[in-house]
Amino acid sequence: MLCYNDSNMRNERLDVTMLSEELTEPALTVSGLWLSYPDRPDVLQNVSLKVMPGERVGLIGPNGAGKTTFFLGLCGVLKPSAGEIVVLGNPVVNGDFRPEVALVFQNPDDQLFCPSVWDDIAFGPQNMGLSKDEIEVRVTEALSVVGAVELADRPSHRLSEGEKRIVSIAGVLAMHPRLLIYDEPSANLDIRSRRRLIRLLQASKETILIASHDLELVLEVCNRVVLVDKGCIIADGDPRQVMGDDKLMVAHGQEKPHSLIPHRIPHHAL
Amino acid sequence: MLCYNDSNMRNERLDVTMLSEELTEPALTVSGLWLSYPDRPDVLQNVSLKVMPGERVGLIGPNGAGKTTFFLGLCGVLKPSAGEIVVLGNPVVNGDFRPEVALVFQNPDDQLFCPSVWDDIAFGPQNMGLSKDEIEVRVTEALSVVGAVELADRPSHRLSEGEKRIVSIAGVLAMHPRLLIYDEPSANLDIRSRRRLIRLLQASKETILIASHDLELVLEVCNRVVLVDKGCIIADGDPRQVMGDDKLMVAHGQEKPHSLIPHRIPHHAL
Amino acid sequence: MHIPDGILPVPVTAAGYAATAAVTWYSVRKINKKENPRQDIPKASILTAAFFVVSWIHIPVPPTSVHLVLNGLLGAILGYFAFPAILIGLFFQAVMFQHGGLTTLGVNAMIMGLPSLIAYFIFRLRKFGDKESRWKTGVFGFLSGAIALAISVAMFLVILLTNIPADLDVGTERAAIYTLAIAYLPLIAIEGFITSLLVVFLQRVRPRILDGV
Amino acid sequence: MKLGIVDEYSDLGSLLHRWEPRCKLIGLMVLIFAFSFIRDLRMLLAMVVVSTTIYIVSKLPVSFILRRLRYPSFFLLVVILTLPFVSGQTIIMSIGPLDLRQEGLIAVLLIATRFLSILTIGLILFGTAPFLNTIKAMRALGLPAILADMVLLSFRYLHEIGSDLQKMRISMRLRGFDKHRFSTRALSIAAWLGGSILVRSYERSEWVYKAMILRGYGHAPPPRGEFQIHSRDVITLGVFLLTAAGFIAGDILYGHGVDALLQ
Ligand SMILES: Nc1ncnc2c1ncn2[C@@H]1O[C@H](COP(=O)(O)OP(=O)(O)OP(=O)(O)O)[C@@H](O)[C@H]1O
Ligand SMILES: Nc1ncnc2c1ncn2[C@@H]1O[C@H](COP(=O)(O)OP(=O)(O)OP(=O)(O)O)[C@@H](O)[C@H]1O
Ligand SMILES: [Mg+2]
Ligand SMILES: [Mg+2]
Repeated sequence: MLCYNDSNMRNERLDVTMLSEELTEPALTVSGLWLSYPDRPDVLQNVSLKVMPGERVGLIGPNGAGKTTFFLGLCGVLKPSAGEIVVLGNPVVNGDFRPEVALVFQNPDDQLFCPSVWDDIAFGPQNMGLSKDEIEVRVTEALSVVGAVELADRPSHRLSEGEKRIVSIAGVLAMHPRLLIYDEPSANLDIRSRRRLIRLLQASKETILIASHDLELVLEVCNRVVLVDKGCIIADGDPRQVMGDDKLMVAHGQEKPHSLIPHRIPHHAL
Repeated sequence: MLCYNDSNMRNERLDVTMLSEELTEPALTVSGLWLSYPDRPDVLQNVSLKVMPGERVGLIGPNGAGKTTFFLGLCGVLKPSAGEIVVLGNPVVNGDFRPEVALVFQNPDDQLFCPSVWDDIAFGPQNMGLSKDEIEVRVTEALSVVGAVELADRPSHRLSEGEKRIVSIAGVLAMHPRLLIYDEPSANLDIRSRRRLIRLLQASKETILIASHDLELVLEVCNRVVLVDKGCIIADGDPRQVMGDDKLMVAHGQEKPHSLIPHRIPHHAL
Repeated sequence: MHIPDGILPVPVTAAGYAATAAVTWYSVRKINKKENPRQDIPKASILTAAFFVVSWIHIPVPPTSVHLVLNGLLGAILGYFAFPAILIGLFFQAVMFQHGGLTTLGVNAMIMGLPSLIAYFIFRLRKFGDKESRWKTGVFGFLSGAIALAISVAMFLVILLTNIPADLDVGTERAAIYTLAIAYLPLIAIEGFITSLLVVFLQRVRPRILDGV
Repeated sequence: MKLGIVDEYSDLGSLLHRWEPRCKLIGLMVLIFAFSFIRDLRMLLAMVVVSTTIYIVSKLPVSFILRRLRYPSFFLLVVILTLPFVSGQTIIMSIGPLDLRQEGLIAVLLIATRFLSILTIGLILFGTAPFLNTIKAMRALGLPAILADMVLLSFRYLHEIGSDLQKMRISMRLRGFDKHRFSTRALSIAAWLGGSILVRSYERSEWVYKAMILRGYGHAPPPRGEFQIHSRDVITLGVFLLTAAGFIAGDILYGHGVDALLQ
């Protein structure tokens, strides 16, 4: 009886654990990751990171810190020299096609490789083997999420910089990714397009990683920030805490964002 | 006697006027300028602007406002459909080479095409027909002004984004321009390189025009700001005044810079 | 140096299309034999566009200016992708600029593309013997650029002048071919010289490009 | 360099615009080849009538074709100025040292008419549908996948790279480079400029490849069934094929006008 009871209880406990583990299974687990280029070893050194579903993580750090390299590793484009990457429960295998992980490149021109907007957004769904109708639905839906339905028939090379950015995001959204990685999303945008992008990021429900030098954007969008320098994680925590730490920021080539600095100059607004 | 005296006085007065006119001759006078592209008329409409020597003017405005177009007009690349541009006392003639006017492109790759940094910086002076020694002097001097002497022998194509920017600036500085025009100088720079650029801009003695979406940079560098939208000048004045005007800024797709906004969030700095 | 529509008789243009189809088939087969043929497609395509653009650069040769043909360099860099690349370039040229022609696409592709493949084999020779030096790259760059253009010029003149609807007498024809060929000599020299400067530049700045697609 | 945009009037909605792209491609290409076959002077006249009629039906504005004649007219001028004086034996008249020959004149007439007619049909072919649709039609007709991918990708980046070159040229000019002056330095700089474009494009291609595989490049066969053929498309195709056959037959049956003259 006791034995039975015990086992019963154990089972229950086990179930609960499993359930809670299911619920809190990390969206991304990186452990002991080392990444290199053929002509440049150890760009990323022993990086470990765990991101929970729904988190919005900002990656900050100077040029050459290894942010883009890290992202390429996460997507399986770059083969790690050591370490493991697990995305949504499945290890990332170099060269596999994982539509649930999407990377938005720094330069939208690299990503908009199809000659027309519609083709470009349909490219991912087509390769996922969806039917014609499903593709149609996905494209329309992705375009309406980013608010660019009217661009569908335009040739990619005649879009403005801000439109290109928006369309390249729609192109990955159409694959219904669950982990979305943005590399410098606000580069080259004017203020209006940047604001539109921030709204889009704030409204999105996916787990998000953003590398950016635009610290104000990180502050507005992310609920966690990771500071990287020379291929190592230097700090990891609450954006206000990390980016408010003047000494830390300056030591790694950053600056405290203006909105965290006391307002000294009187302003002349209405 | 009276007559003589009078004329003498007049002469004196005249001299003074001439002297003061000499001193305050504008570096740039644009009057009633209209610019068009073959397939897009009236990108710039009846723009007039006067910039005094030593002024640092920031040009702000949304994508497509016509900032780059304006700059191409100033350099004589684009032929005005109407209006006149006078730079340093001489009217700009379409197609003329004016070494005293220099344009730094938004994308440094557009400016760097020589096999080494040295060649790239020597390109302008060579075209000016300077002697070998003079060229040597100019290149070394330009490199030391921007603090990049150690880059001289590197291939330009393998520099980091920040280094490329610095080298492309050195490339135009070597021609000893007196009017320097920067198109989006801080695009794609990390925070450290941006800070370095701001220092460089603050220290420079030339008359400067900067188009930028980086309003904090404009605020730190410029002593005058011009807001452009849809090819017209909307506002022109003190940076704090213009950029602090919330209503005006938002109406033209801008945002008040963070450093002009009262600090509401408690900060966690040391 | 493209033959326009309307000059060549149908048997010649048809033969051009047939030969082009054969060489394209052969190139595609060679490409598909590679370990990862897909990896090279973006590279080859974007470089195709780049070559097309680079051929717009005008070189001042008093009293006029010439533009580069670049089929030698294209072969040296793109290897078996060179022929499809040239075919695509000619197609764009015919459709966008009405330069060349639709019926003569096959003939023109042979005129430009075959020498380009020859240039590929010439440029590969630089790897033989002792270590690859900048000097050696330059020499083989010159050879591939100049020889490719020379063969193209020869093919162009022979095909054009032997197929004009009205007969020229043999003497006039030969004289014309020789005169025009001599007129092309400086262009061939310039093409070779610039190709050699260009490959040396690439070797210095981004040697990977020269290792082929 | 401004790229010749050939599909700026692709939305006019004429009979030719509505024609299914694969049928249009076959029909017009066959007609083009039939035109290049013609040697008979009477057939030349018919050719002009037919191509003009099709152009009118296509609703393309006259300015569209006129603007595109600038480059080819240079070629025509060369032909007109040389052939009549060097080709053939029958001398019609002598202008100073030059002999105007009949065979040459007829050859010029032949070449120029065929050239202009083919050019017209070619412009109609590529001007009455978005360029991309025409490429897709080629793919659907069996253009090898590698070639189709290459055409689409290089078309996409042609504009980017073209504007790269344009900006680099402006930046050179602003630093005093005179592109009209010949020197060995000018040759080096041309080579460097070309090399830089290649390097930039090469780097771009590496990023593009990454972006493509991340969206599953190569995981699905190219799309099928993009176009739908209706019976009126087939009927139109039939009309065009018959016209082409008519031209060839006409030329073979009666076509000794020029040949006889050239004998
Ligand atoms: N393809 C490559 N081959 C060799 N080295 C590379 C390559 N790409 C990047 N590197 C090097 O790896 C390091 C990390 O680069 P990475 O692009 O990841 O930095 P980053 O943090 O994304 O910088 P940025 O803010 O400029 O985007 C740099 O030193 C860079 O020079
Ligand atoms: N070469 C061109 N041909 C035709 N139109 C052009 C060309 N270049 C720019 N335009 C158009 O002219 C307008 C002004 O463009 P411009 O590049 O001057 O804007 P901008 O203020 O510099 O914008 P950004 O902040 O994006 O740099 C835009 O509507 C643009 O589409
Ligand atoms: Mg990066
Ligand atoms: Mg601009």
